[in-house]
Amino acid sequence: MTQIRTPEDVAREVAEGGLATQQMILNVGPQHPATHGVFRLLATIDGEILAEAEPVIGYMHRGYEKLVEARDYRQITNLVSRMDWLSGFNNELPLAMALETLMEIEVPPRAQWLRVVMLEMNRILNHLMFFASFGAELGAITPTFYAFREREDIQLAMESATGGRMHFGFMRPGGLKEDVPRGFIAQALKSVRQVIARLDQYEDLLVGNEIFKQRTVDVGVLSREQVMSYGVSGPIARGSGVSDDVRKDEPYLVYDRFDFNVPIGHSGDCFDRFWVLVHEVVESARIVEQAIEGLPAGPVLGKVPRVIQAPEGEVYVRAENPLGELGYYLASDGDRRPYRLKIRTPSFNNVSVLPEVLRGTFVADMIAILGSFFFVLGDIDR
Amino acid sequence: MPEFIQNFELTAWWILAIKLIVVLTVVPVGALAGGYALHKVMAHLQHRLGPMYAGGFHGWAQTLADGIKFVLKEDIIPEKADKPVFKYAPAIIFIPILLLYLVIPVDRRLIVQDLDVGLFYLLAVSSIPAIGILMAGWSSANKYALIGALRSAAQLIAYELPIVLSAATVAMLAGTLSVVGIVEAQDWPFLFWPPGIGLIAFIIFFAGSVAEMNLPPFDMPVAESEIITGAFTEYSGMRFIFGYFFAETAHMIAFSGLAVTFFLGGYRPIVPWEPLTVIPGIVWFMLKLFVMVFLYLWVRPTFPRLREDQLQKFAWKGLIPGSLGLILVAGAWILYAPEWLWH
Amino acid sequence: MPLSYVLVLAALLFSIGVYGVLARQHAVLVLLSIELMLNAVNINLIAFSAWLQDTGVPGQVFALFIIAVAAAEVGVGLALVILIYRNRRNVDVEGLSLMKW
Amino acid sequence: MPEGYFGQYFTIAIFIVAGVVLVLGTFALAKLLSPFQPHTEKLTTYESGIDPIGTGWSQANVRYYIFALLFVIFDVEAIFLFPWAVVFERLGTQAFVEMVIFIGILTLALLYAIKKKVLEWL
Amino acid sequence: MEAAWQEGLFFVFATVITVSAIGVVTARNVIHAALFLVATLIGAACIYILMFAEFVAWAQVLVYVGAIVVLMLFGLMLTRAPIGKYGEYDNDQKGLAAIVAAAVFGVTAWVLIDSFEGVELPTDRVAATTSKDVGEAIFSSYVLPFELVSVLLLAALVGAVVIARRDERVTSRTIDAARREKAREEDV
Repeated sequence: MTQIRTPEDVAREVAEGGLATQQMILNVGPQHPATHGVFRLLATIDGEILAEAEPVIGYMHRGYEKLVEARDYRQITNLVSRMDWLSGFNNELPLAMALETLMEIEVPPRAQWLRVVMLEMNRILNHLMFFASFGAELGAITPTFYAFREREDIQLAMESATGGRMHFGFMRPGGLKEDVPRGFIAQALKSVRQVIARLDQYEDLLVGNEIFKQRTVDVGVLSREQVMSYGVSGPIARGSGVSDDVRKDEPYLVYDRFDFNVPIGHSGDCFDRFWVLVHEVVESARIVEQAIEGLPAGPVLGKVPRVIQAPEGEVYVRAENPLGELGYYLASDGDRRPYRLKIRTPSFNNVSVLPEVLRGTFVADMIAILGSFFFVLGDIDR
Repeated sequence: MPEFIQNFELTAWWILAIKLIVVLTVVPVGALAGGYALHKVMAHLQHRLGPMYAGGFHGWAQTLADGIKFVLKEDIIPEKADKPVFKYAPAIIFIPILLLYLVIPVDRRLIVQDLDVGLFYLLAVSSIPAIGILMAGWSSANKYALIGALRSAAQLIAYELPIVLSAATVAMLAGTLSVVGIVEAQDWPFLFWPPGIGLIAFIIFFAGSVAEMNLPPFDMPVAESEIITGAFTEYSGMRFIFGYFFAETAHMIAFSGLAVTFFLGGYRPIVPWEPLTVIPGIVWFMLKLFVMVFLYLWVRPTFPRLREDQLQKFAWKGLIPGSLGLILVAGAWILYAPEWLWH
Repeated sequence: MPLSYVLVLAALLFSIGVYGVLARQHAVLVLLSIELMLNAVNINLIAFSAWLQDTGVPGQVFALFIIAVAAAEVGVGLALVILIYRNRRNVDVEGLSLMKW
Repeated sequence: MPEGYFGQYFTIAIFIVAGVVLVLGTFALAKLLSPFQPHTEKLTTYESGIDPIGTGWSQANVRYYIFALLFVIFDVEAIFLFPWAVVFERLGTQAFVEMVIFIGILTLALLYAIKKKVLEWL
Repeated sequence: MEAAWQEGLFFVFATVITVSAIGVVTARNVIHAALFLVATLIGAACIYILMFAEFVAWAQVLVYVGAIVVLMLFGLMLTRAPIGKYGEYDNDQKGLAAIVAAAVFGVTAWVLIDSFEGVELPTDRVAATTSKDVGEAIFSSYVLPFELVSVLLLAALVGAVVIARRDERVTSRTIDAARREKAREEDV
């Protein structure tokens, strides 16, 4: 792996004449429209071509793994919800699952099914967001508004149940905070069916657009080997033809009861990554439909002690976050707080492969590649 | 009636003054209206409403309010910038665009100045903003601005050629470079006769002008997701408005007017029927102008942008050889097509 | 207006160009000065064309040809400058003594 | 006010002056109305919120030069194309053949550039 | 009346041309020099319009200002302009050059004034030379030079492409040259 140079190193190299071919050092980010936050690429460009690009991260580091050591588990649930701000519910789940494993709590079936509904709706929200931003980065502004139109309906449904629009805080070890209100089912069903019905529009607007294809096909190819060696996961890995989905490989909750496909790309270019993303939206919508149809009755919270206090022991739980595999390694010494909580976030690994993909591409391609590497800054820096 | 109105004589000086007032009002107001149309058309194409509050009725005063805001903005000139060049680059971009309006005939007699070399004048004047953009990008001493300026200038020159060559086709068909002469020489159905030639020239002109104005899919000089605002990254306040927003919308309206004049029969009625010829030419011109402006606005939210090399490839391997071929085809048609096909 | 006014202007422009060619070190600036000289020639041609208007417009046609020649000259000249810059990292015409190198 | 040929250009000159006055007047108006509070931070060069490395006046890419050169060549063609466009109908086949040769030779230039791949980027 | 107009305007443009031409040869910044050249060229175009050559004037704007200057600016951005904002671009023979230039000016001006004494330019023309006149002159009398122009342009392009094309060997040699130069600087 290439060593990350600090700006001072680069400045020294320039001063020493190491870059005598007149390459230019360009900072893309931390305050740049295409980097979704404070992500920085230290790009060495020659005219319009990127000789090298080093991601520089850490501008948003908040020290989650340390913060959680001073908080009890209920607080942590709300804290990790803010880690990847686009998929709060998905972040809360593995933590609850870890606690349930350690404390041996039985989760009632209704809670499990409702969790799936929420998780997949959250996944749709997340994917639509990247659909919007990818279009915007390639200069197509209209997809943004289409995607936000759909997001709004789904968000309204989720808000009616949880009271939150981004950070739901609805998950509890042992189930959910409370049952969904009347009307939620109908609203959720309507919003996801709408997404399925309108997918044709998206296909027409972007996926089928000739200019879009020219900008993305064979651009930023990520090979299977790179996926494997960098631990890339999620839609990016699947775009490269790596069939890797925790929901299928190691079904948790009740994912084994649903009929859904995992879309797989084959060439690993920006187009395939995007194609996988768009098609996952449909699959998630199908899961939501099935889960709502088969929703059992009953309580939504299992038998949970008044004070959540994990017994001594350790557990690693992983789940399929919208962006890839999210894992929590929880070590407990029997206290109300975790002794150590190691978080394996998908975006961190996914971004680490960027220098390999970006080398020798156009500046314009760099933006397409950044857009197709679906990452959330909070998720990288934690 | 007051005496001074009765005694008013329309001397050449008065005509000039009126022309001056009209153009100097039409260009900024047109740019503001174009900006408003841009907001609204784009919003409705994207299932939105667009501005709704400023001024009350459908947010009609939105761009005006924006303009006032920009007048009140601080004019920041970066410390490292080359100050004189930085300051006046927007003027070099905007004034040539203003000059484009002078030779567009709104009606048979309503033209600021008909020139014998009107078409040539238009092309010459519209080639000047490239220098202004290079000035803006270079003087900012900013990497994004420099990349943007180089992209922009390379794009302007690459797409200037298709426009020039398709305009040459128009000049051949009309047999004159005078703009009024070109309108008069067009026969119904303007765009579609001689078959193919007019239409292809129009398409080439349209594609070229979309690129000249930096509209998507050719907007990489100002691609905000790549290089912020390109050459205008460091600009703020009024200089930004003149170099970028005003220039863009004024350019769009001017090129719409040129397209109407060159290809769509200008101020002449769309069909030469008796009742339609009564309607004044200015009405026809404005109608056609609105159609053209809408076309430009329609392109904008529809496409993603191309890449720099794809753009150059499209110009040099597609549009330019195509328009060169078109010139030869048009020449052969004019010289050798049988007489009865012509009229 | 006397013809000699225009001719003197052209002569002045030409000699400014001569000064530039002799006094400048930067190769592109030398090219710019050559442009000044070519323009002086063009002004002369146009002036004579205006004077001898009864004999047609050869002066103007020649001016167009000069513009074309200037374009070619600048194109090749700048290409040379770029090549020299690439190989030597500067474009001082003073240092151009490749044969002696 | 002059008439005829000079009158035409007098009008255009007036409009150039008016354009300059319009632009500079607006700049002056903006200067009157807008605040002026310079600050070192505000006057730094923007580079995504990081202090720029090296200078902003960096070297351009040589490809742009070839594009500009091609443009110059075809622009020169254009100045001969327009006089031709207005007279070739009267001069007939002879002028047409002349232009066919001219365009043909310049197309060779374009073909050469395409063949030498100077229009490609990578 | 007309003549006075013409003469007055001529002096205005002549001043613009002279001042900006001096700017071209004295500017301390290469881009500024190129921009001064733009002013000179536009001033010259105005003179052409004054001399009834409107077609040539606009051709000057189209080709010189719109294309050649852009090419020059690209060329400058490819070479020294980026590295330093201001630099010393004059050599040490400035004084000598000024003397030579003054001598050239003195001799030519004297010869010109002497030979064209009393020749008045016409000022009463109703119309300028039209594009038709120019076209007929080129395509009936000057066909050969016209075709040669295309050959010249072709040759220029071929030459420029051969010279300026990106070539890996040149690039690596460039690095070597830079190293050599650096070493030379260190020796000094």
